[in-house]
Amino acid sequence: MIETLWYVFAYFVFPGILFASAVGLLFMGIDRKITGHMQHRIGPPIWQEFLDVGKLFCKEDVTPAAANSFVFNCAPLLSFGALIAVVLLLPINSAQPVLTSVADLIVIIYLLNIPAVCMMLAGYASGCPFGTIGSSRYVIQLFGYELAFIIAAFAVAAKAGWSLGLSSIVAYQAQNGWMAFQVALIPAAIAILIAAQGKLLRVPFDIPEAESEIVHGPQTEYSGPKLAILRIAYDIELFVVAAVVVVLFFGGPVPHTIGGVHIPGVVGFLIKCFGIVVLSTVIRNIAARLRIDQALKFFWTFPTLLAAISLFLVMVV
Amino acid sequence: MTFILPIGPQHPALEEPTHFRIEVKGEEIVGVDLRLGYAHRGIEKALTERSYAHGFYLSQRVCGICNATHSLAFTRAVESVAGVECPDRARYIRVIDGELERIHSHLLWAGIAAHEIGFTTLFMLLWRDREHALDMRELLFGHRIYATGTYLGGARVDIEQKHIPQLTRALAELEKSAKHYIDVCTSDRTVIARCSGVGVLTKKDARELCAVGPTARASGVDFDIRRDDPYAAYDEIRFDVVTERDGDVLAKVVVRLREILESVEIIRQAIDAMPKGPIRAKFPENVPENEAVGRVEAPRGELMYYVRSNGTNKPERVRIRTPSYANWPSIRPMLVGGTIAEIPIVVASIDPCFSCTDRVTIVDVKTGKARIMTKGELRGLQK
Amino acid sequence: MPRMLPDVLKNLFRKPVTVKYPKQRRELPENFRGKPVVDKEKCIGCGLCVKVCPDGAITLDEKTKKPRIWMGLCMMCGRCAEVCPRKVITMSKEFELATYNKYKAMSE
Amino acid sequence: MNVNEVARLIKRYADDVKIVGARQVFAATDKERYLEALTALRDNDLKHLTTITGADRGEFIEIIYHIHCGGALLNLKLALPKTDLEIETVTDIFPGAILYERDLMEMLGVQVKGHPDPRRLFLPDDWPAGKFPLRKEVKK
Repeated sequence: MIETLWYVFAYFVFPGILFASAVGLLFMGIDRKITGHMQHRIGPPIWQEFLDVGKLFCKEDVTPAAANSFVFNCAPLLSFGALIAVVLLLPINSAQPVLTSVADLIVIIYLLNIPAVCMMLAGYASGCPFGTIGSSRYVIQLFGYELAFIIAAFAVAAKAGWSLGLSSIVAYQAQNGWMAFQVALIPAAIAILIAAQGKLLRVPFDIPEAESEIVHGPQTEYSGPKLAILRIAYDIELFVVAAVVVVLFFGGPVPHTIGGVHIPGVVGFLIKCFGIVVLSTVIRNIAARLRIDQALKFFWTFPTLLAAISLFLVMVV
Repeated sequence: MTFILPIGPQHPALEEPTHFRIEVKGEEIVGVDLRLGYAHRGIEKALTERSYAHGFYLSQRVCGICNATHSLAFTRAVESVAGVECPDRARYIRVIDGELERIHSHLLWAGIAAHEIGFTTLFMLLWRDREHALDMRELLFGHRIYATGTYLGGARVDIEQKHIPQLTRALAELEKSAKHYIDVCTSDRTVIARCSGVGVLTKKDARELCAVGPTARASGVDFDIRRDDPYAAYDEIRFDVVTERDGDVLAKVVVRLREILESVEIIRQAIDAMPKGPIRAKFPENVPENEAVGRVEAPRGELMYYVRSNGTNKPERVRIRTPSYANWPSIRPMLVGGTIAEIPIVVASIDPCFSCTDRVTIVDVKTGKARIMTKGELRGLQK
Repeated sequence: MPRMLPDVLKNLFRKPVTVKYPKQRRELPENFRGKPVVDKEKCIGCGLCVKVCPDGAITLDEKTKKPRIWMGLCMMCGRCAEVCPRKVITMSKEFELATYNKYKAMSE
Repeated sequence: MNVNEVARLIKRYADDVKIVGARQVFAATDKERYLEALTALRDNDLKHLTTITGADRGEFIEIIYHIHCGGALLNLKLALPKTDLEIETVTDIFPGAILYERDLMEMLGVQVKGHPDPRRLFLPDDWPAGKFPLRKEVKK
């Protein structure tokens, strides 16, 4: 009985829905505030995301007539659920994630693709031309960044003694230092950061949601509560992708004791995730949006090559 | 299989309503068809029912951004019809008014272009620097946009000596930021990736399709009314016409930013060489039977007013040909061959000002049926 | 790519140029043309302003022969203030003219 | 080209050539000679047609071709009696005239023969066919 209660608590409160969405919304709020200051303006307050999502929940729930209502309605929920599952698989508090399975790295990579697939389905199901074009661009971009992301992840797994379990990766890093500092894995770290920028649809690669060409891409027809769920899902994805990068490359949740005070692993983990988000914000503010063909060409040459080099170095050396 | 992609009349990329029907094969553009007329207000007809003094204000409202140039063109045509000579000091005030407007119009366009290619930071910073020019217009002429630098027979507001230091400081600020943005746009790899080689207008096309303004100058056509047909005080001011060669969107950005540097230089010379003296000559109530053409270099290109008077205080016929109207035919060679992603930036690259081009009355969006409102009904709505 | 990096990082530590509008306000230059204000006593009822207003926004009150400016039509061009012999109409600094009833927006 | 050269060039094809101000030439021509005049101008590398103005002068409709010639502006006037409003298209000589001729057709009812796509330009689709807004008799 206690076991199930613990899972219910873990799913709904601690690393689950409440914690993840709160942290995600907060990160996005800070990201918007930093973007504001970088553009020499005041920018919205940090809790702006909570206000936006709250407002959207009060709006009327509309499904366009031309849309295929079943797919259109359940796409946001599906992506939200998938992201919460990923949060449970990640070792956030201690080296031991809530749900453990043998090869959870592969499960995570698969689960992280579900929101992308849901967005594509939503775009096609919304029945508006902008949605269709947005989704087709999303498919193309997915092939672009996924390659680099997976190769970099496997390079890390190979380095940590061919184990696909995150807890063993974290344990490996606890002994001999962060993965990012291993000489062989520096190219992979750069590759995964660029791939993360593509996965999160941040500016150099926000082609599926190019507001000046196709309004909001797949999300054009969404409004009210459904859009709120999509927004929360996106913010959680921001936190989750940063968390995956931290777990793979920057040591994951390591409890420290500074000056006698025992700091739980979560705090260190969140700070490192926040660092990745800030880095992504800086990239977002100094680049223009690429065209879809340029983005694909860029993804398949630069980051994939880097990831392949580090994989080769790890395998051979 | 080609399918028609409707862009507009309501679309975030277009700041004003127009409608493109773009024939698309996959992502590649095959055909372009254009439907104007959504913001047409029948101004040419309305101008013939107003006296010159009241018509002056209507000519200011043809375009939301370049209104000093519109009123200057109208004034130039009406003054040559009435045979009125505007005093020297007023000619310099008109130059300052026109050039300040060119600066804020180019910065506004550069910001929109940056937004089209998704570079939000550059958009925000460009519009931050545009405030210097707008503040100066507010300081010198009263309003940020609807300035009173020109009026029939001269200028309405004189430039006091105590504003000059503030003006020179703002000009230095504008010059520094214009230089900085030229350097950014020509060296930032993502901007170059999105702008160079996109929407190319060859010099032959530009000359044949009678393109005007920065759109033509970016393709190497050396055509500028301020030098070819000098008005106000441009004959006493030294400046050179900025041209580029390769005619793509990047060239159009650089041409406009370099023109800002020229404008800053022109204003400095105008301030120094401004003579003392009266700023307005008497404008007669009724104008004798005559016809004349007033041409001015608007921020977007050559702007022409043709005025014919018939002895009364109302013009008999006014023809307005705005620069965007001349640049519309050259959209087709620029767009065909490109991809969907390029449409907004290429359309924005000729800096279209739809309310300039259209002058038709309101389309009733609710019923979708176009209804022509007579002026009486319009007035009724306002009361 | 990082051509804008110095720009962006410098902005982080500079004071933002934007102002929290309703709370703080920008100071307006002195020949700013806001809402025209009519000073009733000095008016001699000559009606010049009615003739010169491009929009026909000014009407003379029947009984008192004093000008009334309807802000629904006025575009604050400042011609009336310029042409008035007794300087009765002056352009104030007020530009926030939002009202619930457009027909009551009279500037007496 | 300065004003006098333009005046001398156009004299062959038009009469009543007068120079107004420092940089403008007004010239009146008729239906037979206006095409050769425009071709001659284009052959002298004057490719920029600023615009085509149409004005309803009561008993006849006056069409003015404004052509930018370097340092001067030539206004070539063409008077058309209201009975036969038929003119030849100039898009083969000045391709930029496409939109101006459509504007002319819909605002004044002048028929331009041989125009590539004579559709409406500004007026809404259900504008009554016979009514031309810039004609004198259309008051409001």
